[in-house]
Amino acid sequence: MKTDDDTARRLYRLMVTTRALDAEATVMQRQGIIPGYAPLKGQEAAQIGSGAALDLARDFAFPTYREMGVAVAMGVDLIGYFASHHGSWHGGLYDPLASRFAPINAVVAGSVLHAMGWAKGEKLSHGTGVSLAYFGDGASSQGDVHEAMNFAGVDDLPVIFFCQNNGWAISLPTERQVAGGSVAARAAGYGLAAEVIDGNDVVEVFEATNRALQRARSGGGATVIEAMTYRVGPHSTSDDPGRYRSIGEEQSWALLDPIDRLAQQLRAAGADDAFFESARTDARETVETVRTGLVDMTDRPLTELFDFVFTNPTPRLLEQRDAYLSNAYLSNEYASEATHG
Amino acid sequence: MKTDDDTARRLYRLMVTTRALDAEATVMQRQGIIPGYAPLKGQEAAQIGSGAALDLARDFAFPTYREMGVAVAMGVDLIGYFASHHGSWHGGLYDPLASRFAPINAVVAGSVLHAMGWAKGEKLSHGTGVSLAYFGDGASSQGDVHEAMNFAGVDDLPVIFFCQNNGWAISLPTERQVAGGSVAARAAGYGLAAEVIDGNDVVEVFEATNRALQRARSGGGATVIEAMTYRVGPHSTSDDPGRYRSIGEEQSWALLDPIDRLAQQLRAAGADDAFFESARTDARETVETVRTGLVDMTDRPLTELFDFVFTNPTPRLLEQRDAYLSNAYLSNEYASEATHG
Amino acid sequence: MAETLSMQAAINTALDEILTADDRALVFGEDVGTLGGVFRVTDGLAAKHGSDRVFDTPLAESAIIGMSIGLAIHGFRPIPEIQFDGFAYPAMNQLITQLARMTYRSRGALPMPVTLRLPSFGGIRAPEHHGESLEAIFAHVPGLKVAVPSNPSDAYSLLKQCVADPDPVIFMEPKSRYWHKAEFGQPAEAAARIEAELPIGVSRVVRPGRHVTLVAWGAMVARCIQVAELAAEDGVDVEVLDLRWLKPLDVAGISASVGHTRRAVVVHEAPLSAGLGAEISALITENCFDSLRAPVQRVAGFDVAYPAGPLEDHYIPSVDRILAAVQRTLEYRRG
Amino acid sequence: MAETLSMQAAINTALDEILTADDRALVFGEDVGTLGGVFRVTDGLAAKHGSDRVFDTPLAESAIIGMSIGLAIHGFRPIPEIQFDGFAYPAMNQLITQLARMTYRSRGALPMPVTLRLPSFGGIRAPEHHGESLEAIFAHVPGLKVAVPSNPSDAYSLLKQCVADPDPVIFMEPKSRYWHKAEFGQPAEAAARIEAELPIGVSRVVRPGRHVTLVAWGAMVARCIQVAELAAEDGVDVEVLDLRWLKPLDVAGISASVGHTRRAVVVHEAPLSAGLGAEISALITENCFDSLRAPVQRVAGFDVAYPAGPLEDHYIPSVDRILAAVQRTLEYRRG
Ligand SMILES: Cc1ncc(C[n+]2csc(CCOP(=O)(O)OP(=O)(O)O)c2C)c(N)n1
Ligand SMILES: Cc1ncc(C[n+]2csc(CCOP(=O)(O)OP(=O)(O)O)c2C)c(N)n1
Ligand SMILES: [Mg+2]
Ligand SMILES: [Mg+2]
Repeated sequence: MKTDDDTARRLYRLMVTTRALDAEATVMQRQGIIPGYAPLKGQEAAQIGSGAALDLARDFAFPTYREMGVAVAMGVDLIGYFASHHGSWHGGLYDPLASRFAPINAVVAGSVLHAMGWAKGEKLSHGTGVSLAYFGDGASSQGDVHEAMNFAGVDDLPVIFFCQNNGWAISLPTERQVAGGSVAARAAGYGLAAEVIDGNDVVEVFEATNRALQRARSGGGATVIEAMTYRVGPHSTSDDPGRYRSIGEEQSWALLDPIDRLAQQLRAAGADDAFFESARTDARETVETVRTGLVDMTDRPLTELFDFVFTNPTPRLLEQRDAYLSNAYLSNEYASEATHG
Repeated sequence: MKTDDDTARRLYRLMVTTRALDAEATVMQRQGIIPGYAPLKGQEAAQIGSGAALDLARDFAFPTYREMGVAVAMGVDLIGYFASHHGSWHGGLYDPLASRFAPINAVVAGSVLHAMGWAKGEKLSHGTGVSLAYFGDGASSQGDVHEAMNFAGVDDLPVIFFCQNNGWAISLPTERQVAGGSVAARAAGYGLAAEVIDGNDVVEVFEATNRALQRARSGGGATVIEAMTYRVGPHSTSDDPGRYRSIGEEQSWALLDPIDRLAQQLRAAGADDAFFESARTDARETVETVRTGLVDMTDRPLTELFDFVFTNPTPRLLEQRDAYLSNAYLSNEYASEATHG
Repeated sequence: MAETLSMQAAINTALDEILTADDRALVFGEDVGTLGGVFRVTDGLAAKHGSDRVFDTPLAESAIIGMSIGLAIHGFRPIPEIQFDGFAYPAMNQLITQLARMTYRSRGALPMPVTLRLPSFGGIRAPEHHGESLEAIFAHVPGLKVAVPSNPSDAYSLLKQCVADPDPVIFMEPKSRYWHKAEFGQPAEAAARIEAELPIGVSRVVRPGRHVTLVAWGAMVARCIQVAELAAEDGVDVEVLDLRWLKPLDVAGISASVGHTRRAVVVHEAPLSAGLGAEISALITENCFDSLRAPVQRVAGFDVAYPAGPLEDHYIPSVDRILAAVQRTLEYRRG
Repeated sequence: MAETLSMQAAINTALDEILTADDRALVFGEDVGTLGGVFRVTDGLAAKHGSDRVFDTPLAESAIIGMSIGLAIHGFRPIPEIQFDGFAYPAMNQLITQLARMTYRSRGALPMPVTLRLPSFGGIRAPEHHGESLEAIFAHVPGLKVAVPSNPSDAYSLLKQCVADPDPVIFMEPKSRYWHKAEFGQPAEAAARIEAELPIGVSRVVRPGRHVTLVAWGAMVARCIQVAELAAEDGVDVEVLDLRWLKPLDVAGISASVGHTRRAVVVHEAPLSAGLGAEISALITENCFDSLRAPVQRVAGFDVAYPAGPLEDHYIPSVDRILAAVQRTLEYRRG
């Protein structure tokens, strides 16, 4: 691999942490600590390889609702990230500007245009930053993705359209979703560069992302990367994949597990037990921190129901807020929180 | 040419009629007979070649607002067609079902999905009909076009995506509109067949459309045809192309005039003055009929403001209608029309 | 005789019967086929009626509605689903400029018997965009009709009426009520009864009362009944009107009710400003000005983005907020 | 001192000054660059400020708004145009689920100082979809503000306020008034005057009166003044309120006016049902119940698709229909 050993080890650690957090999230859902979650198991390489390639000093990522691994790779505050699944705040409680990681977005394909717009801003500012839009095979059917690619092509914008083709959009398999069979094949129609990569090979993902970043930074415009991967778990904790796909299919992908694969390579390159043990330990620590953070997480103060609708709120909204907060039928707890919060 | 001589003559006559009507429409606009019009001069071959290839017993066309030539080719009631430009009725006064020609649609790309849906219906009905969606280079930027192509590709639907690339979308030239430079090049990304054709060669358009029809009828799915042509006139009677393009460009396209080109071929193949004279005479007759129809066209009766909103109207709408029609401040003329109409 | 059934099952039954009775009817959308829908509302229909009649589409709401229009032009009777309220927005152009206007544009030549099933409203602690109330937008659009059931029997019969109607209807399913079971007559009986008694656009007094009318739809109907029961303990006799149709609105039914109670409170989940409560309030004032003893009160969602779980109960009109509004109308004295 | 200017020129002047004063401001949309817009509102701006500041986009409204959001995240102050009211629908998803919510979703970290210029309303005998009134939809969406000028001076100053505001605003330009000239102070003076006197959300009494309040916006303001002049001949003294802002609504201003006239008629072009007139009627009743001498009347477009030219004058509230409504409020007697 061209990627140096240190980097590979870093990617490995990030993947292990992501896998552990992902598993824990499902546990927390079962335990009632968080109401729902969209597992990414199997997609760690696609997310870590791309997210870790970004330069936090100048790039910007636009996630969907399944990019926890990217958040890990980019060093996003993870308790803040999980706050969204915790139901505390749609979009999460981390700072999207400081993190260079836009708020979690549940509208499929909704944020792809934002990445394009950010790239337009970067180009107008003569910067060398790049935006990276995450989207799924299902999202590729939305008109917004097409419009974003076309705008990016017309203006040679520094944006990476990063499709995690994980085989499924809830119950619809890719072959019923993506006419022609490949999202990356769409790129040529817009004059964009494209790569179809093994999304379960984190080094390949990392290097492809770096190539695309390089292209964009040097004025070469946008790239579509289609990372072929697989959503090993259910669409979300309320989904039942048994209704639409076979155990056999799921098991065949288990053989391609991105973490096992890199582990073998690292071992061959000399990583010892201590390294693997320390990766596991670190992961366990992160999991504990996040878990504790979520268990301790309190509901947002009631004022926040009203606080962020506008930067300059309307009088009517302030009236609604004041009337509600001063209402006798609110528990004292809330009322005092509202006053003090 | 493979197309037989009779067909070529038929296409020629249709083009001449279209050209004459188109010119007259601008005259009528200047004379205040119709408030506005979108000229198609220069695009006669693209419109006639495609429209004339359709089988009115089983196919269905979905026009935009500039397909007067297609209406001519398909034998649509032309006074009814022009009623839309006359301002009598958005969508026209012809019967869209009997004409196999959907109502005129002013939302750019809006009807492309309808053609796809109609094709889905045809496939579910095990028919051999084909739908043909007209759209422009500008429309190709809309997400709806992408969604339609993707759906058509996933289901192998019998639909033709017929793009008249006329170089301009109002003031935006194709190179600033279509990333990658070609709408047809998008087809591969959806696994669709595609042809880029000389849209000013009516025989080529006719034959390409026939090939695509054949493909669709025999289960081969959708085709994207990109007919390269040029909008010789303004975008509409209220547009001023001098603000965004040069006379030189306009003149260079005049040399590629589709009617002149076919005329030369027909002459070479033996057509005599009498033929050309009779084409002109027929065109003049059609123009006269349409002109007279439009001059005589009265406004729609006032009841029609309310009549077609629903098939089963709501009580409130009927109340609004009755209250308004019975109102003293309506002129007697209207009131009586409303009662009798 | 009367078994109980959930609304989810009642809608499933209606769809099954519609597909059996009319071979032009089609059910489609995201995940409605093999999976049977994320709420299992279409469970079993693809297996029974085949994938030509009940099918999954790619993930594109604009295309789902645009395809419905093309299918209707071809003569089909499409019953598309959009998976959640918040994902109807990408389809707005096709819904408003196309579906709602094709009948008008074609002067009746192309009727649009399309029923869009839209799981709607909040109350299930869902992620962003999964708890929205779009009725004010739909009701404002000429050419669209809007129906909202509050219970399984109505869900069954309203859906059948919507599909039978030649006009496009948005059928908003209150997802927080999907799993609530209620009495449900034999389908055939229910259908016959409802069709005889309640034509399109007619509301139902679900609890008669003398002192104040609560106007509601969807999940708010059950909440208003709760309010009525609590108010009854204080001797306040609340009438609850289940609108069932938001377009056409039952102006006569609303006016009749408020005409005798002389006080009204409208309750809805959507944000207050320019919500449908405004229309109903305006209508009541226009029609019952003389009898009204207090200004019509509105209890609605606040003018904020639909919030995450823990704040949801503060957003949706609570029993307390509705009771307080009832109280305000009763205590109102011209000053 | 006071020259006259058309609204089209006033908006052009405001944009020019905004682009000069703030290098983060960008003007873009379909045909706004080289052509200067189909109404020439952006005429000359690309030539003067360069194609990095004023540029044409491909033909995709969803992308225009989505791009604005990305630009705002980057720190720009986007002033996109959508060419006509009826073509805002393809952008609804980006407007409602994204632009309107990004501030909320990001807890204020990503303010959205986006002003969408939207040539709006009817009255110009245009083709289908070129004469629509979407204010009720926008006003219902938490996170959006809505402004509508009725004259050149207001167009100038309102637009500047909108662009300066950190929140997304839909700036609806009444296209039938683009070419109407009116008095226009020196820009600088006008700006100073307006900013001092009329903050965001404040309406203006454009004609004081004692007997009935007409509430209007956009092109309907001029029509209401006509009505007032005609009514004056019969001794009826009509007050005309130009709302200017549809969100925030000037509840205090409306209530004050109706509080003293005790009668109100709301006038708008959009269809009646669930139109913004309903909200205003409801608000008036809620705030002025005791003083009201007649139910608030609404004069609006009918509940029909916006019609073709010759029927347009029947659709848009006419002087006669407004006068009749004024008459109804004056003649109203409790029965
Ligand atoms: C516009 C929109 N439509 C529908 C949904 C409901 N939905 C959530 S996830 C999903 C499938 C997405 O599939 P894909 O893009 O492949 O991403 P993945 O879930 O596989 O990561 C659907 C249909 C949505 N969130 N947004
Ligand atoms: C959705 C939408 N956006 C904007 C417009 C305004 N508009 C009318 S025609 C046009 C240009 C269309 O260009 P193209 O698709 O190339 O067709 P042409 O006019 O060249 O035939 C525009 C922007 C519209 N009608 N519909
Ligand atoms: Mg997927
Ligand atoms: Mg064009």
